[in-house]
Amino acid sequence: MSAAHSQNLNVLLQEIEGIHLTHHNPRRLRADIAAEALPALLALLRGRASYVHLSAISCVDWIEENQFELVYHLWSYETSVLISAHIRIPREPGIYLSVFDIYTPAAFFERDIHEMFGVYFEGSPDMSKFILTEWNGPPPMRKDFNSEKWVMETFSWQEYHPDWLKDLEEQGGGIVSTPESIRMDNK
Amino acid sequence: MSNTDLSNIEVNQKPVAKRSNPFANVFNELVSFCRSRSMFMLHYCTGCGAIELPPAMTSRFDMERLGIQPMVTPRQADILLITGYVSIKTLKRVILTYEQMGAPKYVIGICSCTVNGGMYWQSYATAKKLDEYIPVDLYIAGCMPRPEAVIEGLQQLMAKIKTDEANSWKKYYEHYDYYLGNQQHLFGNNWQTPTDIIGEAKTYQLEGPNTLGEHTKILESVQRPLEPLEMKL
Amino acid sequence: MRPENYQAVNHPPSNEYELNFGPNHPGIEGNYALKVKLQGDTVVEARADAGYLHRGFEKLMEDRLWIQNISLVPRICVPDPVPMEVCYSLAVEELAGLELPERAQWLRVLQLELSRIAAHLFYFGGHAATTGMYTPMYWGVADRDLLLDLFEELTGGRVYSIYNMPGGVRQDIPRGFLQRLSDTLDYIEGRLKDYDNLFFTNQIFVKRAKGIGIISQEQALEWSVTGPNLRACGLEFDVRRDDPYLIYDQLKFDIPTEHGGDAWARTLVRRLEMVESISIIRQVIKALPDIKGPVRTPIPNPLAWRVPAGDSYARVESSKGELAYYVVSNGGDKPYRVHIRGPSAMHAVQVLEKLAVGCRVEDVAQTMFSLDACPPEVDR
Amino acid sequence: MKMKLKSKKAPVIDHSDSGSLLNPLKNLQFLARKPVTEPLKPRLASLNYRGFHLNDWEECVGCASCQKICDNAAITMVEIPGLPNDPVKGIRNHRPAIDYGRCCWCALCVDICPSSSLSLSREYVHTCDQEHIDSYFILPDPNGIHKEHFGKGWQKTEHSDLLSLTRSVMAELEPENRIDNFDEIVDGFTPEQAVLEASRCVQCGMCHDSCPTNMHAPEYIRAIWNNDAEEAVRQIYRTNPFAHVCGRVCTHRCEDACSIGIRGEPIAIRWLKRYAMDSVSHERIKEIVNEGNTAKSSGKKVAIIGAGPAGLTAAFDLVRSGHQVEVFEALPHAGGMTRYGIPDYRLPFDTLQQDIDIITSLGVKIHYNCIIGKNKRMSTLRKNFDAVILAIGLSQGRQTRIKNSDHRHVYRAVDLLQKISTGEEIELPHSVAVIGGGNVAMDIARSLARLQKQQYGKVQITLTALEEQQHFMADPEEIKESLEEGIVIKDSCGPQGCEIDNDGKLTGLKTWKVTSIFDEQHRFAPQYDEEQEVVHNCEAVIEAIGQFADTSLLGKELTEQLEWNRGRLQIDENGQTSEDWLWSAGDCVNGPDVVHAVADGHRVAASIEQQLKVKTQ
Repeated sequence: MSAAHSQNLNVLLQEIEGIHLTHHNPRRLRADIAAEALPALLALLRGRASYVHLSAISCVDWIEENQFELVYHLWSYETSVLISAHIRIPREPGIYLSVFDIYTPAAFFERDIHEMFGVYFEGSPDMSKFILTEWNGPPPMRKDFNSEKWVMETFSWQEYHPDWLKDLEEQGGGIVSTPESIRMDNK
Repeated sequence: MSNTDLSNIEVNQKPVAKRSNPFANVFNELVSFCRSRSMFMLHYCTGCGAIELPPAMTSRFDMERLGIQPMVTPRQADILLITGYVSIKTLKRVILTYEQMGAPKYVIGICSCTVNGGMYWQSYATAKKLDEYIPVDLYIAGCMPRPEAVIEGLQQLMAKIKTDEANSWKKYYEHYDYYLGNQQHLFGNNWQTPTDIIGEAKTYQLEGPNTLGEHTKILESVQRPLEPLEMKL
Repeated sequence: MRPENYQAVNHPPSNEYELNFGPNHPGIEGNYALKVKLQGDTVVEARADAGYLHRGFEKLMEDRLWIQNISLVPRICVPDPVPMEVCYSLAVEELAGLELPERAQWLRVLQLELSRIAAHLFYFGGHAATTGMYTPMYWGVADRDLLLDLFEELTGGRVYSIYNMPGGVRQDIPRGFLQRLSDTLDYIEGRLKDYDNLFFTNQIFVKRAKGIGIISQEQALEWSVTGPNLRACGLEFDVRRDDPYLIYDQLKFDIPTEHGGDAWARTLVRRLEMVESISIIRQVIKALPDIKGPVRTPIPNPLAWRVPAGDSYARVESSKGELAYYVVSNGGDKPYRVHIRGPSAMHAVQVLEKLAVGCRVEDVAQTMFSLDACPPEVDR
Repeated sequence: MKMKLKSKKAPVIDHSDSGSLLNPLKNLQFLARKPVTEPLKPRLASLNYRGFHLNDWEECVGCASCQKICDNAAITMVEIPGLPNDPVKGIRNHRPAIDYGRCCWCALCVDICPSSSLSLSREYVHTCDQEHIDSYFILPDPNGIHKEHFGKGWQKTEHSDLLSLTRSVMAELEPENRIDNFDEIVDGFTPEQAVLEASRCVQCGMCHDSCPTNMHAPEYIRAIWNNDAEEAVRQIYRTNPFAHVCGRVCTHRCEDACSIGIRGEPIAIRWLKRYAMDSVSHERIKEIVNEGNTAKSSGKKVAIIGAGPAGLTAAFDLVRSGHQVEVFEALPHAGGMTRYGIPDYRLPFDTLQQDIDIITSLGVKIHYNCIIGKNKRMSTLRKNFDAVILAIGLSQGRQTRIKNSDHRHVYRAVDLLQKISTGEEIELPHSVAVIGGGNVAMDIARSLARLQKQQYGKVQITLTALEEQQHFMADPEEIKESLEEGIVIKDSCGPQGCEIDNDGKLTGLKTWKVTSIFDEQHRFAPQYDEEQEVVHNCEAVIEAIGQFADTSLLGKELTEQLEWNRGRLQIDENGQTSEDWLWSAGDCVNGPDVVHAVADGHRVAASIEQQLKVKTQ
């Protein structure tokens, strides 16, 4: 990005209180800010810094810290810099503000995060289920949901017993370790 | 899975007793032959294996050589190709589709996923063994199988139809309780489909000792008049 | 056969009715559904219904080793799997600080562009079929298969190549591959004229496609539309040029744009992109023999490979738009979190819902196909 | 809006061109084109196609790495009776079976396979009906799933290989810096190097199976990889109280069996053990060893003769089971051969002392300078103790009995090593010829080389052995390091006699060229070529051709009571002699090897424990 752009951006970002900026590389900028300050940052980026493109909103479940991390990836067609704004919100109750009024595509991502993580976004146009309409369990992307355990309890597997295996068993050989067993050992 | 075990299911392997009337035999064989030479494959892509179907259908591998063509509506289709994993959400539609298809109907399970969960074996979203929910005539191995393998599989199916061995659709009627039980296990006891399988089984004279059971009782108790599928906007 | 207690439901008389478009519907791309409310045959409201292809990739990836995930990622977008592998690898490489050998970078570009051509050929087929023209589908799919043959030769797999892994690519090119690649490209380029004649200048198609599903520039930006769909609105943006990865900054290529923002413009942009991709691959063919060196930076034993803690956001331009992977590591031997931003997630849901409104019912399918919506990217 | 809006020129494709009415006629040209349709029969797949699995059973060692890398949990390991199963060589009779209901043909199993036995074929068609679903579970062999030959498809190449085959480099002293002192040569791993080295492990467990004492190497390697050295120490002490010693001088059979070693350098298991031991403080190790030790005193007493690895390991086990253990050692220090036979540059005395300290801290009492047969009698031991273990090692050097070998400048290696290690003054010759190609020969040659360098400034040592150099009993790195230190190795030399001049001074060692060592029945019967006679000039000759045990301490009466087998004590598989109170363990039973001695100590301790329990009941 050009020097002028870079300076403008830095000056602008200083308006946000408590912002912490890290440059991963020339085209990636990481901004860590307090959750309350995010709407102001986004409004600023969109309104005054040409960041019109919301690339994605990612959610990370930091279960040990009892927090959700929300990451807003924004791209400016003019500066060609991707800003990732990181905020942390408490895992309980897991409610945050929607940024739909600033970025329209946020509706999709927020709806997705809501059904996968159970984070509720106040003000989002639609928080109904989309992908998991026929899923009754907990939000599956939460770290405390163990997919493999659920599968093992719900489904059964093929019980192969081909002739070669019968022959081997007659000779005293046979199955030594199943893949499921070594997975359980590793855990 | 459900209380019924697969091992309880008696495999219908016995060749159909030939009628004494030689003319009827010839007629039967002719019917089987014709069936095997003209099949419509339902155009429903359930999983990734579907990507190898357009090549199989179009000029390069050309399954029309075998008399197989895609068909858009289940009512007129003969083959239901399950191309790979079926998510639980899709599985409901697959069962609805399967039940709508007119007999005789054939199911082909393609890819690893239809056999034992495939690479999504740990996934909370996919069903693992297709044959627990609908009877399967043929499996084609691969992840995904190449168009040549698909065509080879279809030829196998044709051979089976020709010799009147592809009768798994009868199994669905004869062991409806088993299949329904597994479906209920996954979808909950409120599960019901618009098709009256038990009635159909009676019509086809395929009602066996395992058609009815505890699961069909549950179905009867929850069955309610058909409503249009939920169409909220 | 109806249940004995069947009773027909009496709908209130209305000229509005609802229609389930999919999942089992020839006018739907993949396993996807669109619920539309019709007035006469005009759509007044549409809601997308996804999840038929949901496998919980992001969950599965958290439970597999960094390397094991390479066999999982191509499954996320079946018609265009290579960008998935490359993007995941790029994200992990950035996290792990792996230097990518130059030869591997060129080989990745080669695959990416091959995959783009293949995906576009597939796209024409589908799009043409929605307008009732089946020959382009027969041609497109058969010609795409020639590219799949090349993939098979290069990577050992037709569709899921599983060829890229963090650190590079798994094998060097086979002997004589570049010649065969060059021949196939010549053939495809020659075929483009046939396509023009049959499809792109075919007035039946032009008249069907023009004015269908128009996206204005403002709307495109508002809805975060990316890729060819954005360029069809006259906005010249391409991740390959504006956020370059691999060796795209050393290559010469144009970014075709169109103005209409309708189905026709979107088709045309892809048609022109194929020419650009062919030219990129030709540059690779020319340069590759002079680039020596390994094709992979060795990684530690994959069973015990820990990637340093951190996060990275890698983006590539797939045939459908901006594809991005957000990968978080907590320093373990498995990813802590992977978020996949499928390009179709934008245009297959919100954009399609909006574009469908006002369409005649027969144009809904064409709108969807012209956007090149890929449902597995939405469902993941 | 400040967007990059570039207006394009006229479109490349002119869609307004509605063409001519004759356009359809163009399509006639297609009649002349080659059809694209392929024959109905499946085509041959590409040369590196990823089809069904093939497994070369001759190559496969059953390490189960494929099972671990498989992301789809598709691989089951199956035992095949009748196939070779040799833990020492690192071969198991297990083979992978693959579930095609899970497999995704990613070929990661091929790329990781340590033995390169797995590959994928070019075959790709398999169909079956519901009744034959078992055919989806296959045991790949070289013949393919349908026993039809399609040729190999995807195989491992140098590019796709996923194993890391080279060791992480460890710093060591250069020859010029080590030759004039007894400082430890190898530095040991830094934490980064150790974690990197530990990460190479595929956790196949071949090392565990091949180790005489079945050390939990996969577990402690994993613990080191997890930066948990304390857990590693805990795992090490499950089976080996001589952890410091084995971390330095073990004969590491584990590394010979290591799967990575098939194509690359095996994991440096021994150095990893050393790293784990060195990175935890001595006090902390003591605490770890004592964890969960709640055994109550049993009131039984056990005597152990010899404070070497075997004796002390048995003492370690027995004292932890609550028995009272007393060890009788003839020499002033514990450790046996590890103390008196292994030079300081390989095993510093203070690290050995740490191991011994941990054992004694548990309550093992060692009586030093207590020679049985002289200070105490066997019969007393028998009377005062419930069990006695004979762990006397191999203290006496064998002699060649060649001509003039009774000269006073012909030494036995073990005697000299013992003197050097205790710091005793020796008459250091200016030039030496060593007979023998084992580790003891290397030890004495290298120890003397250091002394020569210190005192005379140059090394003049010739090492002669019957074997060719590649068949020496010594570790390859010992040979390499000896050469680096200026020792001359003359292989295939059979000693024939010592040359003595008129003054009675030893002047050289005469050898003949060896043509063969064993006869047709594989018995030791060396044949020489007399014409190739060499005289190695030297002032002293050192015999390092083996050791034997000194059993004179048993006394005449007991010696006659006991059963013997070819000059060795007859023992059962638990180490018990024909007397029910006497056990024998260690080098005097197995021949020289530390880790064997440790294993033996455990075995004997377990046997005693069992017998004492029976007695109590």
